[in-house]
Amino acid sequence: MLSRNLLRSRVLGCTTAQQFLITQFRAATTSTIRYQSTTSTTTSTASPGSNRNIDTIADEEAQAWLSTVRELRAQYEDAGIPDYESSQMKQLKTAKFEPTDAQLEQYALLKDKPIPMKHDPVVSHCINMIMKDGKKSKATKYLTRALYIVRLKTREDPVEILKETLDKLGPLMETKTYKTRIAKNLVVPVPLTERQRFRRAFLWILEGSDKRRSKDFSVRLGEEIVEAYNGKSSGYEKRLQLHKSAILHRAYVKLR
Amino acid sequence: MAITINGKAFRAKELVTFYGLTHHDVSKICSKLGFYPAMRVHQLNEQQILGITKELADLTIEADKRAIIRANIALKRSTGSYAGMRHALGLPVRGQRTKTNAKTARRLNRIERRGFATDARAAQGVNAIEQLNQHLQGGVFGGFKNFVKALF
Amino acid sequence: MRLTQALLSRSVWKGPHIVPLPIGQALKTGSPIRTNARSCTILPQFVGVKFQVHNGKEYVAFEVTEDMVGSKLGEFSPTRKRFSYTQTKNK
Amino acid sequence: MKINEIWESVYVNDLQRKPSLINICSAQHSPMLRLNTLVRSSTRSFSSSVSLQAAPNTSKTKAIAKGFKGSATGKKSRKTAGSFRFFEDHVHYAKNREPGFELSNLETLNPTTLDLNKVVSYSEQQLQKLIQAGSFKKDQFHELFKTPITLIRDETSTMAQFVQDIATTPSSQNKICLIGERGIGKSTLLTQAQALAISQSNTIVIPISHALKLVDGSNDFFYDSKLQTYTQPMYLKKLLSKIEYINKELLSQIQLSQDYVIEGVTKDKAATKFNQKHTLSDLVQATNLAPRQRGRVFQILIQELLNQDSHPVLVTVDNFSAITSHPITPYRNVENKQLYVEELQITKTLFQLTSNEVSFKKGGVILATSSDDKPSVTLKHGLGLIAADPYTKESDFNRTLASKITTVKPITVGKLQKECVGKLVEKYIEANAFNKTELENNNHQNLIDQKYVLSGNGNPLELLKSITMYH
Repeated sequence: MLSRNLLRSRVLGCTTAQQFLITQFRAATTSTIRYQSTTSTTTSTASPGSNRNIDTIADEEAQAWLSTVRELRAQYEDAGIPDYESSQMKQLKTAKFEPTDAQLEQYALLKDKPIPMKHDPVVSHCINMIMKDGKKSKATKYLTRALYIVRLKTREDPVEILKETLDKLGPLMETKTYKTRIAKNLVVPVPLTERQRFRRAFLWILEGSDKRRSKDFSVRLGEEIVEAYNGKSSGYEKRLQLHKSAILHRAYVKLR
Repeated sequence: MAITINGKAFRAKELVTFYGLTHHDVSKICSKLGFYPAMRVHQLNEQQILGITKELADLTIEADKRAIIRANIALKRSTGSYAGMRHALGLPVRGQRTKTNAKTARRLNRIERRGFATDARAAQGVNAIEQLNQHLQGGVFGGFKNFVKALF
Repeated sequence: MRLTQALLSRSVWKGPHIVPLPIGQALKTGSPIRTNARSCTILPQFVGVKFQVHNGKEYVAFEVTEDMVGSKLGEFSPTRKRFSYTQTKNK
Repeated sequence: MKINEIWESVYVNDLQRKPSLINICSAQHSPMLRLNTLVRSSTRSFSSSVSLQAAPNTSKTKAIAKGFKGSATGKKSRKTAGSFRFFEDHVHYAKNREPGFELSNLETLNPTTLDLNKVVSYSEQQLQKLIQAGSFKKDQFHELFKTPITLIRDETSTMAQFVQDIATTPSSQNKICLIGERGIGKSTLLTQAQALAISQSNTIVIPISHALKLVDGSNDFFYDSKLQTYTQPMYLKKLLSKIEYINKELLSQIQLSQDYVIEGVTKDKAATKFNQKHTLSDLVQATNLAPRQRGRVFQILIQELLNQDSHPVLVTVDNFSAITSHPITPYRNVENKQLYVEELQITKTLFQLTSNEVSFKKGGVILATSSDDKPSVTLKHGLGLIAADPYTKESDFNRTLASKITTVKPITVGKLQKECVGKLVEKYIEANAFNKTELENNNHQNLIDQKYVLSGNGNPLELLKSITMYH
């Protein structure tokens, strides 16, 4: 009863220190501390309505709360701001990774081995040629499905077949036009690297696949690869054209 | 029906839609005649087509619907209201901007409003049922009926 | 008129927008009602009454007919004039 | 007849099963070829009341099938070449591939010798019936082999035990539902159960291979006022023909318990009478019945099977989750209200079985879920896997349906052991399904370890994808 009177007198007195305690008290009793609350707790404690709340709380409970609050305050004042320059903190900052023996052993074992490639280089080249707008996984799906169709049609390793087809279809020479400043342009046959040959061949295959009937690109592509493997693609004519024109201009070949 | 096309049962862009026929109307007709959702136009028999024409006969579509809309606009004009005036001027009725755009209003808003014609004959006021029959017996329908795809 | 248009524009529970106007008097005397209340809904009682409704500049006069019931007074008093180009300013 | 001609005629004749053609196929070509014939035939055919009344098929049907753009005058112009199918269908179609590899020394699936972790094939008899039942699905990579292979795993023995149980106990005690992640082998286990039941030689199998087809509005329907339900003649035609094909001998052993009169649909078609001298086989095979009477035939069939106790009956439903996920179907009644699944005859019968409203004197029900369907609380709560949340939306949780499957026992299909993966990998190597580089760069154990990881620690579908779809 005494404490309650004490509280009441404090509330009515409304000194700043007392107000703080009461504020803490109220915040704790509502179990949520509203730091950001716009309805300020100090004003509500000062209002006469708040006395009713305090009346309903038992004496011991109020004492317990008050003492805890005092303790917490004292603790906070003693401890101050945490010291980030302490030795423990420094240790954490400067800690270095020390590999174990087993890890070192494994490292030695795998040191000289290259990281395995995700796809065969030719396959990934083809994937990149199919790719539009950077959608690589979609392009990959198209090609793998097409290769599955090739597998079913030939019952052999489709990657091998793809390589063989590209090799068969890819042109050996290409003609390039150089501008001479005199009347005539110079058409020079140039040999192609393997990658260049594969690129031209695969683009022809893509072109041919567009003329097929299925709405599913992977089906069109798969069928076209099989056709090209069997020597029926329209790309062979284009290859022949390139070769013919190269032979026609063979006089201009730069041998050095 | 169906022929409407955007409706559930038969989907065929090229076929006629009837002026004033809503998706809900189509759904109701299909349900009433017991068509299943994935049914296709070429599966309809003579009897079912008759059923559709009968249902359509009870609805206000095409010329009737157009007449109603024209009457409404004429009424607004005759009372001298703002909406009627805007129709007469060929300008938007409901407060849209006129500095730019307003193309739809310029095309459509007039006292004798045409309404969207489904095809030339519809614009000439050919009776809806006649039109349906024409489509079902050869003509446009014959050409397309095999290419009508199921909804799924 | 499509019913929905009148209904959709305003909550049904509110009822029509009613502005106190001297209808009875106007009906008796036949004198026009001069008002600025453009948003007043035309009620069946208004039929036959002459109104002069403000359009921002002047009062436009019209007589309410049966077809007008349900629309607003302002609908019959246009606020804008069609732009017409004139060669000289002095015309 | 050349193969191509057979294909065309099968396809063009509205994909209907023609016994003569089937015989030609089975006599001359591999079982996989037949598989495709029959799978094609399990697609929708316009053979119902509706299509019978519809305009006769002209040669234009052929034009569609072959992808021609025909005009009304019949002039055809071919613009493009090649298959017109999508990937899954293209791969599934025998014309588009060379015959698969035949694995040597494979034993057949036999209930008496079920060695764990062993790859087996189906016997000739099982295969024919399973193909007809539509048990082999499109995305199961069966096209790698000449005939489908399957792995005996832990759950197979559960299935074998189940098939044994149905021979003695009523179906109200034997109801299971296979659940598990995508590609884990639920449908395959269902197929194994069917195969085991078929080899039991007196079990009648009623296979519903794509439950989605029942509720997605792809089949015709009408209200049968005698049966008080909506029946689906087109679907029933396929289902009855499947039942007839799989259980031909068994059905002819069961005589009708009473007389039935099935009315003709029109005046000129007289009513068909069945008496006690007739067997169920006569009923199912009756060709002179109108399509509108199929609902009645199905009802009599189920009724007779419920009454008899000489033959156990196994009902299998694949993609059962389609039904629980779509309890409100796109079908609409005359008032334009959507139909509830229990208003449809076949689904109604299914739920009567699962809720113990009716029960075969000997028999069982196997349901298999599909991970393609929208996940619904209905199924999981019905099987007692999750507690009901009162705030679940009506569209996700149908309490009535859930209460009808509470007595069904869920069986979770788990991932494969590494050992099983090893066994499968061996078979795929044998079938030349691997890339050469992959085989050259890895030793045997290494390969198995890799594939085990890539398959998500033992998911069969992922395993197959990691082998065939990875270059």
